[in-house]
Amino acid sequence: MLIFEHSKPGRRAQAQAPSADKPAGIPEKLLRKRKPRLPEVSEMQAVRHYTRLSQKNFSIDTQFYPLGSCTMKYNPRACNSLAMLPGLINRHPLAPDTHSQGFMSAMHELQEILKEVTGMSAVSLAPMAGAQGEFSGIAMIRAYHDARNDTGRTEILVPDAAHGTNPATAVMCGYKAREIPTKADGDVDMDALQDALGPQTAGIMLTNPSTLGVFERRIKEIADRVHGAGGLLYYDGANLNAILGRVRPGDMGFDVIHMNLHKTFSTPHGGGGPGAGPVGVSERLLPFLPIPMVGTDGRDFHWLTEEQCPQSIGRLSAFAGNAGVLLRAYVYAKMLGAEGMHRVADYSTLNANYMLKRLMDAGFTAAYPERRATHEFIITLKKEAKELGVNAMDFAKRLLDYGMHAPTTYFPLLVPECFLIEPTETEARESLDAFVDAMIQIREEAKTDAEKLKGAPYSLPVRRLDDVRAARELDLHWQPGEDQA
Amino acid sequence: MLIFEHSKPGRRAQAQAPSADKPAGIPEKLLRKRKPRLPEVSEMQAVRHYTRLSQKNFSIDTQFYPLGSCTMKYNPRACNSLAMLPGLINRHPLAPDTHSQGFMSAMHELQEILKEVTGMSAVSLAPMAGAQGEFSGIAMIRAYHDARNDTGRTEILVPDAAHGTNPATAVMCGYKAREIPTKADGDVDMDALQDALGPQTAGIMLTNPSTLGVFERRIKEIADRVHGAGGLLYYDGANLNAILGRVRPGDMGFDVIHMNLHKTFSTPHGGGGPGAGPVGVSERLLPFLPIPMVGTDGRDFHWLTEEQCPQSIGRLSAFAGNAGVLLRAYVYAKMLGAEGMHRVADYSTLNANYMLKRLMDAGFTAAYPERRATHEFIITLKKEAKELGVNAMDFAKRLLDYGMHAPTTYFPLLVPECFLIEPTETEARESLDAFVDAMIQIREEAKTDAEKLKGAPYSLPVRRLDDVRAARELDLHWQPGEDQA
Amino acid sequence: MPFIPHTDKEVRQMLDVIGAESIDDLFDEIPDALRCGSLESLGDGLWEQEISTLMQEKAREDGQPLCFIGAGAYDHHIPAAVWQLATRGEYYTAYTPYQAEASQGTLQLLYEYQSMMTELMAMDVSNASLYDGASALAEAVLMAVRANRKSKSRRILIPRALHPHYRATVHTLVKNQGIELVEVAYDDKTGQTSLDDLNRHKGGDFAALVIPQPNFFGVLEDVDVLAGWAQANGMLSIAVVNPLAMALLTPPGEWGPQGVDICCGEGQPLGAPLSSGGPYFGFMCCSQKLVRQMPGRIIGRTVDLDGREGFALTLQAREQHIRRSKATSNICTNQGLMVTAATIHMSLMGAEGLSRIARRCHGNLQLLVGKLTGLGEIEPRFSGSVFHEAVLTLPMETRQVLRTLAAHNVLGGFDLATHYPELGNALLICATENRSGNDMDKYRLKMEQVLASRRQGACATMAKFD
Amino acid sequence: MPFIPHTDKEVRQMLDVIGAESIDDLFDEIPDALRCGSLESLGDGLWEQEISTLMQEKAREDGQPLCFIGAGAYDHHIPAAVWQLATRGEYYTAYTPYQAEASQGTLQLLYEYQSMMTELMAMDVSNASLYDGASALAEAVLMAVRANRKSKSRRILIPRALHPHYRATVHTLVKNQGIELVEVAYDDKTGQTSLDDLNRHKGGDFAALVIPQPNFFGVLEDVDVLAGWAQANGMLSIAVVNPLAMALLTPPGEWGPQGVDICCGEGQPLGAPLSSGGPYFGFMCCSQKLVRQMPGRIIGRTVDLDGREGFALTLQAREQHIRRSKATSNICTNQGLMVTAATIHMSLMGAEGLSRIARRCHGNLQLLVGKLTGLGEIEPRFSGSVFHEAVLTLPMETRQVLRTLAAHNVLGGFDLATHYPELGNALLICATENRSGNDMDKYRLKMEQVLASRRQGACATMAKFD
Ligand SMILES: Cc1ncc(COP(=O)(O)O)c(C=O)c1O
Ligand SMILES: Cc1ncc(COP(=O)(O)O)c(C=O)c1O
Repeated sequence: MLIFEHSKPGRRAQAQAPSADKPAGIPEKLLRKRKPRLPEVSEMQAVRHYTRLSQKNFSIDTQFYPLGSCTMKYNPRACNSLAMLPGLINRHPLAPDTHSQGFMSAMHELQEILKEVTGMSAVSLAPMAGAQGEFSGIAMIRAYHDARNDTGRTEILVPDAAHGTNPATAVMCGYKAREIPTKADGDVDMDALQDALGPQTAGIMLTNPSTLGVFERRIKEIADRVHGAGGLLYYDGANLNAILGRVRPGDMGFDVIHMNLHKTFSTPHGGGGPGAGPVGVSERLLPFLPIPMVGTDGRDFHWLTEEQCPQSIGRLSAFAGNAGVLLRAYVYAKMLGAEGMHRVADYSTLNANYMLKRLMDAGFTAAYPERRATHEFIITLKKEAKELGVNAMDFAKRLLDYGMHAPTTYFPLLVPECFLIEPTETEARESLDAFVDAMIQIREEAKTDAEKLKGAPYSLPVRRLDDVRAARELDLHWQPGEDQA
Repeated sequence: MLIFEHSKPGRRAQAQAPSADKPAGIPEKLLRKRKPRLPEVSEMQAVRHYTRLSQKNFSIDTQFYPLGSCTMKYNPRACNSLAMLPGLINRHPLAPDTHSQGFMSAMHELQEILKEVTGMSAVSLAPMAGAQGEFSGIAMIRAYHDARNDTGRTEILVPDAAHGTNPATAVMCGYKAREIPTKADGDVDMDALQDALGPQTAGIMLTNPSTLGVFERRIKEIADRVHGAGGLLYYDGANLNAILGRVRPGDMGFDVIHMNLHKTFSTPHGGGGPGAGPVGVSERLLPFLPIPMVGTDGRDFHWLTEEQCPQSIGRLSAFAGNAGVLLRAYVYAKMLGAEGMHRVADYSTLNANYMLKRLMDAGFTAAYPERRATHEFIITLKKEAKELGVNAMDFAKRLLDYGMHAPTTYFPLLVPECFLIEPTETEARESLDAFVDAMIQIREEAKTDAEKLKGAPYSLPVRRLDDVRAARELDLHWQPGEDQA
Repeated sequence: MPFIPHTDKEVRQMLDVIGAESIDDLFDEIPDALRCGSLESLGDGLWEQEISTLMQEKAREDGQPLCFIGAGAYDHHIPAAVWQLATRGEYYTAYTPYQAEASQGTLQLLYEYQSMMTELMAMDVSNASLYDGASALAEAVLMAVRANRKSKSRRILIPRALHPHYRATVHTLVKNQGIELVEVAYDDKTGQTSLDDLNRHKGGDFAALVIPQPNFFGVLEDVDVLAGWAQANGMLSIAVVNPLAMALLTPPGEWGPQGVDICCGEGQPLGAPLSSGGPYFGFMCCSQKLVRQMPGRIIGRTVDLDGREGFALTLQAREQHIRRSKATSNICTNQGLMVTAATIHMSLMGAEGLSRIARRCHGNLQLLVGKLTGLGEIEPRFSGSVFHEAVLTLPMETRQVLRTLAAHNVLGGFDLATHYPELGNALLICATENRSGNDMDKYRLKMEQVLASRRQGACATMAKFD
Repeated sequence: MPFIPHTDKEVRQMLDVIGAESIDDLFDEIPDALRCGSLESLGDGLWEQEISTLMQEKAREDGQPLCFIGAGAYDHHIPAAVWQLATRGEYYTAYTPYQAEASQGTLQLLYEYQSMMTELMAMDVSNASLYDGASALAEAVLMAVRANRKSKSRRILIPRALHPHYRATVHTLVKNQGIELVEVAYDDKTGQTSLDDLNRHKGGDFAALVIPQPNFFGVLEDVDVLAGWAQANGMLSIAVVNPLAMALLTPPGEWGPQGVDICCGEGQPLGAPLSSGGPYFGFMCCSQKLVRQMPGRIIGRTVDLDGREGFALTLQAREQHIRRSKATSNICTNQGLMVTAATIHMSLMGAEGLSRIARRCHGNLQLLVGKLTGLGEIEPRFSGSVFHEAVLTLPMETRQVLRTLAAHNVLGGFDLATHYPELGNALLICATENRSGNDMDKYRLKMEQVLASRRQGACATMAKFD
């Protein structure tokens, strides 16, 4: 039932707005004639509706959620409450420095922490999600070439396994995205890379470990070759969780990186954001960082804007990015400290390798059986699809009936019937075992009753939804009058 | 699955306690040898466990909850957040007056508000729930008689319809509880009352409207007679919601009352408390009020304790009662104001009478068909039990399948197969209609398949539970070792 | 009309169904003479923004001082998860789980709570909460009087070293049943309950002996001896303990030759904020044989029609809603939500976490005592070993010291003058894990200034310092 | 190791299953030369109590001043229910609803959000959020360039009276695709976008005209004329509006002869706290015919295998995870939680509630302008009618005034000197419903003192006043 269907004309949540005068001084013709048909419900009706709706979600707080590439780890509750302290939550973004030292000191320290864990020379917290971090990074690469009057560079190289945001970002920055194939062992095809490199190469976008869940071993060589061709290296930080305290993008030779704080730094995913995608750069890209940033004279903190950073690629949002998300990441980082940071990579990697081994032992097919898993790994259900007639989607939907969120399916695109599985470090072994057991069980079900599997899920608020109809018979909002029907 | 079953030796929620030194200066023999086997779980495991557990509850925020006598109305969310403001939640109960004026001013104003709505001369906020309010009230009656050296009064009169706390309270105060029968029209049997009154009568406990959901019309006469016999009148305020702004206990002739703030003033029931049961008194009981109370010199506020109130029945708790609950009630009262208070009674009464009429029209039997409903009312399923073989419990359990909490069943005891139904003012008409429709539907189900009804509920986490076994084969806590089983 | 969903149209329709003209008609059974006026002194309702502003002002007014008062309510850190979970609507807005099938969340949680408390106290059974520590002790006293078949007495031995507010509360709640509280003195040197004084009652008929651990002075009692003494003298023993301390100290179930009969106390240190003294919760555990004398809700594990595990209220025949005047207590609504918080709190802390916090508090106390006695004119009052709180003797009137400290936003402790005038200038102090080294240094500094200005005979000028 | 559940025993067992000696072994594919050190500059982790203290200190440090700054971020009252619900774990810790069946909560909520936004804006369709208002405008510009088949131009007309940070953001985000922003001046008298200046571009090839309502000065644009002008000149029109204002003002879907093509803006006034500028959310609506050019998530209603209603992501072929380099945008993670809050916020407020808040803010602005101009030396800068914000001219340097006010904990408004030096001593002020009459009086008083001390040529001594 939609909230609109609880609505009755004249009903109101009256605790929430006192009467008010007619607006003075506004010409009649600018005033709205017909009220928007927003729901008219009592406060309790809204509370009940949205409480019950919430219960229809899977979430980290209720289920194992091994969605590959998304790092669905525990979101500490303290990060939420501390970022919402009255003094922080009421601070106006344009408050003067005199009334911002507390907030700015945290932001400055976060910049320093992120520099340290990534091995970069400077960090801007401005980007509001990973994709905007990517944008900033590629825009900086462009600004760098432009500043050197090196204007013939029109291509960004992107491995075929890359996340969709990578090629889309390249295009948003006015580049052509050129795909580089992957070898059977999961590493980049060096010959193809060499062929692709040239004076038209502006740079390459990589994540390491890659979205295939393996560590790109020849990263140094790739860096040398790309640099050799005059291109720069961009690091997609979505997979930083795998390497915290083990290896740093800066040390691998990357010139610019973004981080997904909603992944590695455990800020909540919120049903689709908000995130935060700070960018870090090596020395040579420093002048181009997006503004605003926080600077310090060693005692007080101040904003760095256009004035101090005339070569900056500029501003990415009306204010200073997703500050509340940054505060959550700050709290998280402070709770972890050096040792905790290190352990993130250790235990997320342990969990992934354990799951991979157990699945392989149970007869499932690893996409890269010769490789170590990193914090995530891929299995391909190609064999099951062929032999049993149930595909990765069927497995995914049936897992929901077992009370677990499905892994990422059908991404990366180059692995057929693919499950990208990321358990994260905060899951206990019991969850991992339960997942493997469910997979085995589902395969048994497929053997006896494949049709049944294709009907899954059965125990959720709805059964499998008709996506085709959703896209063909577009129904994108409630129509007034429906509640009367 | 119990939280203990998620436990693993050595696992900890490490964000929550740093290491600490061995305790110095405590003799070894006083130190604990074996650690208690509390759960050892990660923070996420606890969060997930208790989030999922919560989803197994019906609550006001998720379901219609017409539990008679309990006033399960909407609990405004602002009451919660404002009572938990850092400055309020961190105040130590023994902080000096210099650091308590904000808190005390709210408590003082709440005392004044409660005086006004009840028509009493003074109020103490000390009692921690209705039953403790009852205790205070009867103890004050006793103190009053004692102070006058009127020591032969040994009985408290209690109508047979009274809540169980009433007779239990009388006994806790050293009295004998004597039952007074109710007439067929729901009013107290005046003849029986007259017979029971005498020099042994210390007082009478009444609630008006009574737990039968009808207004005791001859209340003035009752008051006169009890007073005539030298007894005092105690008002059980559990049903105050019905009469706010319409009639006041003080005006009806009551000498002492308690209020259930978790009912009338909408503080949350919390799965069984905490509540608050302030008491109000007429002039003559004023010296006996429980301490502490808040007094004022017109400018500053101070505590009234033993010193200022030498005749007080004394202290009921270590500090000043359930202060956080009182703050919630204060916020609620301030949001309602005079008009809002009045409307509570109006609309709760409207809702009850509407439901009663619709149920009667649908052929259900009202316990007091000739009477107005107050904020609640009773139907008896005697006929259905006889004709269809399904009793009130079966209806109740089946209602759960329809997504509604059951009304209060089998109370008051004098009505057979009884449903005490209290919709409250915050429910929209749709809920009331849905309930009536469900009742009709269930009766139809009973006609076609009574056995099925006896198996209800079907859609909840468990089916009907074996209470007898629970009491016979006592299993009152988890046993270490179970998780290994 | 806040929180009321009715539209005018609906009201008319509903009145039509009822067959009434107006809402006023629905009140026609109320005699005219009794109708009241419009409650106008209550004024207009505030909308949420206004009440928010008002409450923020009140909160600000109380100034968030630096607090070294304990005395039965302790400023512990509560993990953020605790209240974010406990205030979920499904816990916050449910009631007593009368319909078990629709309340498995609360019921299972309460069963887990009972399990945790029996573990922590090393007792057989636990109930699901009473109002607070003081009233829980009153219930324990009533229970002991009912349960002690050996004794015909309605007298209880209660140490003077027990929290004075607890003694007052018990008195209020039991006196009407003719129960008498007989005070046992404390040893002026150690601060422990005096065995000499206790022995004066040897052979007397008492229903029970109350044993605090630690006692109000923070002093640790020799609980084995006291529990043994009670047993030897035909009395039940009632422990009153700080539950956090039990992560560190021998639990009541292991005191003396066979543990105490009843134990109870204040649950506040397990996840309840200070909140001006409440809501907290009282806990109570007892030995198996006393379970049917226990007041309050008890949850049992059972099975459903399909044999699946489930939880329900049990032993309800003890309770007022079944047994009415013969119930073990009149308690009905108890402190469910606080128990919800406590259960989550204990799950997050575990035994090791609670023990660490207990040790940290204890360490802080020792630090603080060291800092203050280091000033030279302040002495520990008692020689008995303490946990978490201690009594100091000051060289001047405690009230005066506290008032000056408070003017500097430091709440220096609890003045014992009212309840223990015999102790002279005595001050009860406490420093939980929430007090940092800096906090304690600030206290020390302010105290130093108080003492200095006293030496200069100029205490009144103190307010100028900073 | 916070948040890691592994016991030592489990680690050993898991390594055994893997067949590795140690966790270090699992990293053996990382070339030795690349391994990094121990991140030691990060220091030890804090436990929750310590970080709580630290954050409280930082929060306190910023002093909660009395704020009269608007300039794109507004201090509105947010009903307590909003964030108590939005932070429920099921919303807070879920991700983008890729598995629709397991995400019906979020999906239905987003569908409801889309329904509310199309109603509020009177537009055909809405997406499910973009990052913020400024970046949403950039997306709208890119969309217009893609969508305007009539125009071959990559030029956009953008008013100087639009928020300067929006203009800067759009520039950053579109310049690399060769899109040019051409500024349209404002009328120095009215503060409205200048029709004269606009008419200079008549006949020029532009993809779109951006129309703010109200504009950055709080001034109301003649939106019918502007939207009509755009249409007449073959441009798409892009509205940038304050969503709260739309409860009161004519919505973009009704501007000019047939409404705008795209509308977007900052969602913050719908339930997002100020929070130092984010997270907020950008909203975007468009006409039906442009839906396939829209960036961001879109939710559709559909049916399941049993014909039951359900909700799912739809039109994904626009998005990067399907279309990669040909996607309408690179956006992936957006601002879901803020939209959750906004949806609950709008449900609680309803159209009437939003309209009342809008009127109250507007009334407060007028009060404040009256109080300040009543001081005699302060004038409104523009003659155009305003909503909710206004520009004043001061008799002295704005920066100086603001600094002195700030020393008294009053944030007096936004200084226009940097972005609009041509306006002289101009100040943009705002007074939402959260500012009381007392607050405004305090502002007036402090301003009076600033002006007085200026007259005495003694501005420096101002800090002494109170
Ligand atoms: C590998 C990879 N790169 C980039 C992104 C984009 O990050 P965001 O969703 O924060 O824009 C993601 C996230 O989904 C990702 O998994
Ligand atoms: C009529 C009546 N009286 C008294 C009480 C006792 O109130 P409490 O549960 O707050 O102790 C109740 C509540 O259950 C009740 O309904």
